[in-house]
Amino acid sequence: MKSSYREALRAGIREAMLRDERVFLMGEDVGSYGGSFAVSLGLLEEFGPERIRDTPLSESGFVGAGIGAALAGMRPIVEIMTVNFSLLALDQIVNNAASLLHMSGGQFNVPIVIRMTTGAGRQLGAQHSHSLEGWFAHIPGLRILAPATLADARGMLWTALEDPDPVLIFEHGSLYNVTGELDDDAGPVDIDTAAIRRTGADITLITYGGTLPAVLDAAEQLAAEGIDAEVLDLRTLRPLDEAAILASVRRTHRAVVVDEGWRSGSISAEISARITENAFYDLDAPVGRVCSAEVPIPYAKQLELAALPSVDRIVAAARQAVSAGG
Amino acid sequence: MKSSYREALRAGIREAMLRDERVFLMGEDVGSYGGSFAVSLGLLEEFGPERIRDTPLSESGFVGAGIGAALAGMRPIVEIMTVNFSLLALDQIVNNAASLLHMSGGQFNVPIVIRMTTGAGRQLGAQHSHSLEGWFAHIPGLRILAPATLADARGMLWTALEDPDPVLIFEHGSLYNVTGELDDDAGPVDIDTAAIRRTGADITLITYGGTLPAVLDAAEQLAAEGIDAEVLDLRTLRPLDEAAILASVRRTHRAVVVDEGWRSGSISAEISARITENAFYDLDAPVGRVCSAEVPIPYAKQLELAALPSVDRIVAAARQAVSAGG
Amino acid sequence: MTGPLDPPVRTLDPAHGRHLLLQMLRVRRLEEKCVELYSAAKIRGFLHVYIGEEAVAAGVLETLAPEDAVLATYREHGHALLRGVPAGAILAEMYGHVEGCCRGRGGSMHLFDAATRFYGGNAIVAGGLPLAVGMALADKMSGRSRVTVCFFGEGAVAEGEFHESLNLAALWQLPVLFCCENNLYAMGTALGRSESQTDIALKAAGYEIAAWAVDGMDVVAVEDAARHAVEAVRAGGGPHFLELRTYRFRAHSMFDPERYRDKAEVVRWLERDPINLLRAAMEAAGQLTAQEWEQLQSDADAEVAAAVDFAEAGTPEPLEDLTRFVYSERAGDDRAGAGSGRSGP
Amino acid sequence: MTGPLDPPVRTLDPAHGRHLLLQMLRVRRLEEKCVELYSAAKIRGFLHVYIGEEAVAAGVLETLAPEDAVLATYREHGHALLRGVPAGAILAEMYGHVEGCCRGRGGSMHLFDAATRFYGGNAIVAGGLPLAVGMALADKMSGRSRVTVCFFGEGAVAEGEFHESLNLAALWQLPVLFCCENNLYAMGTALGRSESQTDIALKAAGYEIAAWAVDGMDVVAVEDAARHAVEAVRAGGGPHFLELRTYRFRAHSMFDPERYRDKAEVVRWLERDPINLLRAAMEAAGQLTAQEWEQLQSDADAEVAAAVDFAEAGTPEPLEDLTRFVYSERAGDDRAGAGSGRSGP
Ligand SMILES: Cc1ncc(C[n+]2csc(CCOP(=O)(O)OP(=O)(O)O)c2C)c(N)n1
Ligand SMILES: Cc1ncc(C[n+]2csc(CCOP(=O)(O)OP(=O)(O)O)c2C)c(N)n1
Ligand SMILES: [Mg+2]
Ligand SMILES: [Mg+2]
Repeated sequence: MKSSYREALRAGIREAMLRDERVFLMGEDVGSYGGSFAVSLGLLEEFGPERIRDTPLSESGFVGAGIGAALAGMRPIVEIMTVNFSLLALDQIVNNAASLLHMSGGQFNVPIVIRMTTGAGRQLGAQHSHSLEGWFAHIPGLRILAPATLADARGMLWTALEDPDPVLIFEHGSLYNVTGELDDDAGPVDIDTAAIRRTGADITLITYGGTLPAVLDAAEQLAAEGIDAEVLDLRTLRPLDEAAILASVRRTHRAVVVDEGWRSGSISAEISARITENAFYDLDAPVGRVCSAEVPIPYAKQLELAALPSVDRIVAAARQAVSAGG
Repeated sequence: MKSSYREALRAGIREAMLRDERVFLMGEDVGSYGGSFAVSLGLLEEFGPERIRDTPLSESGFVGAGIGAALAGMRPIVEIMTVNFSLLALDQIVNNAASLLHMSGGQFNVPIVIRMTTGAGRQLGAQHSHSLEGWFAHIPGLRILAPATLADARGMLWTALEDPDPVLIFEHGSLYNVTGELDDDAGPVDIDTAAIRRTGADITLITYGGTLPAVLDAAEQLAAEGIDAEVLDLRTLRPLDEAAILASVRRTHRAVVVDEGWRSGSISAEISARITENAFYDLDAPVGRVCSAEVPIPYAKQLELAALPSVDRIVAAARQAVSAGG
Repeated sequence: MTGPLDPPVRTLDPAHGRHLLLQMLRVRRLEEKCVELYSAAKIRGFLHVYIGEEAVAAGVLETLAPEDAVLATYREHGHALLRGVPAGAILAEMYGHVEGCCRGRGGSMHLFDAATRFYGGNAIVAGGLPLAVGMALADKMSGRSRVTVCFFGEGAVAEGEFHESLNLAALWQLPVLFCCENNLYAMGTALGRSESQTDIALKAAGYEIAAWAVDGMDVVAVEDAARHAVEAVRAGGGPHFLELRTYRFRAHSMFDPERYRDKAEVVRWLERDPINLLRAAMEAAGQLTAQEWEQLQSDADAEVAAAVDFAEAGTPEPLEDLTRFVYSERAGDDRAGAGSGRSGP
Repeated sequence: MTGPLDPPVRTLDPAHGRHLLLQMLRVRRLEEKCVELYSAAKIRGFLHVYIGEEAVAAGVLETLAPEDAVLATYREHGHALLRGVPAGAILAEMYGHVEGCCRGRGGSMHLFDAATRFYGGNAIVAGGLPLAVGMALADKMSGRSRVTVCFFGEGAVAEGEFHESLNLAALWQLPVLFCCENNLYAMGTALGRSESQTDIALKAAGYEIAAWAVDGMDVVAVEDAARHAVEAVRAGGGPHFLELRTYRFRAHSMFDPERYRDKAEVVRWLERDPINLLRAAMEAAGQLTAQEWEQLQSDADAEVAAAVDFAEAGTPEPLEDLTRFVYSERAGDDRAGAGSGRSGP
């Protein structure tokens, strides 16, 4: 069936609500507004205001309340409108959600799912264009997901809800309107493994979420130049599927990591470091990175585009890796 | 003269207060309590409650107020008691302090200095043992300092206050009681460059802040084994002194990065990635990392020690790098 | 709750009345143009217009001196304009042009202007309140008798930063005026679904801050209340708080299908259009001729038209300058440009 | 501010009086032992004792049912003990032993116990309030008539999380009881230097929450007020708030030189020692013999002594288990241990 990314997400939420009465959705404007990005449109009518729960503007309060509800047996899906506002809830996420199980010696796990929109590219300016999922991936105790495809948008939620620990799902704002075919029986998917979206022999392009489309385009363009790129979609940023990364790089001997975070301290750095640590002698060239420029994302279109990873920059980095060294 | 790290910090604050009447210190219990770690002890008596300003428990509020005061011409030093509570102020730090200059097209810079205690090692448990300075170093617009020596504790503050942009200073809790000799004329120091704390030819050990003492001990131990280690103290985590890092590694051909952050997504990953990107063909072994175990830091002594970088782990990593490869 | 002690002075000087009318019209026309330009894809990103709420900014900003400071939200075009930022610089900013008041880096939600002490433009709800507190603290510590005015929506009241800011301002008796633009909705969330206590002025009074509610559709009432409050703040009377009861006539932003409110409710509020109210009152009092009204309108139209021309003629910032203004440019830097990298005056 | 409608019942059943006395003594002795053990370096990290404030936890916890939930701060040994966590498990936790209630991972500031629904132990000021709101939300959504009780200091009142939590609880009429332990200081910061409005109960009432202030040194008054509040909450009366006026007799933590308060002030408050107050009242009423008092003391001493023995005999967790409990152990895991990784009942 034909579906948009947005509809796929909605179908995932709907299914979860139907399957398990402990599940509810809570966040700013998820209800009568229909969701700021219309993901939850229609769900209020179907499930009512108790389970599709509009909250006041108080990110720390309602994220913390979600954690509390999870502690007390519910399975909350908390929507933070965008990652930009998650900074207001970080104390609850880091000091409570991620820490309670360990601090309590294994007694209190926190089965919460927190969804948020991430990313730039829509001329929203510095305060509305953060890509912080790689940053969140630094925190032990959290699981970080980044669905890049319709099937993942549809299927990751239920698996996340079944996870006994806190899961954060980052939905890139530029994906909501992407449409395509979704299997009629699409359902839960695993959240443990990376996926090869294109096989290739010459170089591994590693990415996730909002940059997957550009990386696939770049791979096409490289193919036209005779460079056969493998595209690995990480899907989960914490824990990383290190085995999949290393297996691919050991085949191709070259890698470029692409992500929309600011370069310094990005998840790309972690991936580069891990590859070097574990596959140094398999590498024919240093691992490349294509990330965002280290600026608060500007509003002006040409500046914003110049700040973000582009097909051209990905192609150039891949070319350089292939031409370098052995 | 003999000084503790704590006294050196206090001398720096005192000097700044005397030099520039726009400078004031603000934070929880900096005044009548004498500072939670006694850094500001005695300053209330000397400068009065306007300039040594106790705040209520409201991290977002008073950090934001510091940013506002900086915008309006003051030179505030804001103390966040510990890095753990800075999570409550992240919105102000990231979305305002780090972004205002760029968003305003260069009109409004934010000359604030934010100091905080960081680090583990004192059995304070998960919520009081974060090491997040490397994480903060991901944010463009911020400058991140980590004084590891008495001279830096004494001298970085004034230079930071002269910087037109927001500067965060991370003081490792285990350093406050360290004592040693401080030059009588110790004063402002540069905050742009890394410092070689020990020269060596066989390997570069890269670190900063609270782990510098352990790295120096490790270097001594390695020397006894015939391994001549260079110790590079980063001093500033953003922007990184990449030139100093690369210059040393190009001499020694091997490197191990040591920091107390959780390994995945640590600043060590960034340093490893940069070395690989820029000095791949100079390396005789993959860059090693010694970081904290990826757990919320436990209270129990033996578990906490096992979680943190230790002299033994540093020595082992250095040995491995030296024995590996060419 | 403290209110003005004297009854508001309702005798309006006709020239001043026409001035207020013009101020509101200038905002209205600029906002209408923004909507048009958004539809024409000249403006991008998120766009939030102030149509219906003009009396609030017009009334309050009327009472400020040049040395005062103003902070607002992402719905701040009107505040910027009435504070004195040229309409051309505002529109050029939304075009993303270097002639914009932030060289195109800020966009609709982030207008800033050092010359008029307009400190934004903040797209984080309640994010400007702590800044305002700090600016007022700086003024107090420096012994200056300036006022800092901070605008925000009633949705911000639920945020922790609201609470922390009001407490700090009251505790330290800072010269700040909080202006809550209560337009009854935060996106789709009605006030009664976001606050257990919906009387916002009462809530503010709970911090021991002088606070009162004002008809935000009556520009004269707003100006009176603001003048009273600003004078008190300037005289060292500590923080003050105005709840300005208003309504937005348009959607929250250009993406809002307005499912959450009745058409009928909107229609009822349209009857209290602040421009129409003042116009009708002045006409009834014989203070506004048809010709004067025409003139006001054409003045406003002309300003907006000129602003569009200015914005259209603007230029994009070259890509080499992308990384400017992440850090301040130092004395030695050989880069040209508006950014002096100096704060405050 | 709403208060109990009926005058508190002051006729005390002697057996119940002795029980309350014992409860307070148990906490007092445990805390005294903690201080001693800290000096002997058996306990490390930060240690905050509850000496002087015992009537608060004793009075409130008396009124709860097993299915209720309790959250507290880093000053929570007494709450844990009176909620039913064995003293041995508490002390073993502070020794960092695997027999501790959190296997030694939590320490003094992070006591947790699933069996008694004791949800910590939170070292972030105000960090527990949103959790309490969420737990109450879960109860309400599930149609359970449980009460969630959340303790916190008056210092927490200035935090944004306090504001957001009270608003959510009131807006959604959740079954939560907020207990503010107003001991007049947040570390070295006196209430008057942290709050523009120092009447905390009034502040809470501003959220449309039933709130009243209670003498926190009078355990009977605390119990009466708490019983009234807990019953109202359980009956669906929405959130309630108690401000418990108390004082800490000791320093904030083991590192506090107490520069910020007068010895004389402390002495004045020592005269209102909650244990002495109840003891004197009961003795005056002929409800407590010298022998009974001796017995209570020796019971408390014996419990603590046994707890010390238990803790001393404990064992450190092996290093291989360092990374356990970062994520839950799944069914297939072959690891043994207390952590079931299951939440709630
Ligand atoms: C902290 C934060 N949370 C959420 C948002 C998304 N958001 C933007 S405007 C808005 C509604 C704000 O309502 P109000 O404060 O009443 O101002 P109004 O738009 O009515 O002028 C929301 C939820 C945001 N910008 N910041
Ligand atoms: C968010 C946060 N900021 C600062 C601290 C440091 N701190 C620990 S206890 C405390 C004082 C709290 O006072 P209060 O809430 O009155 O509780 P009390 O200690 O008096 O019981 C402070 C400032 C903290 N733990 N959390
Ligand atoms: Mg509103
Ligand atoms: Mg207190």
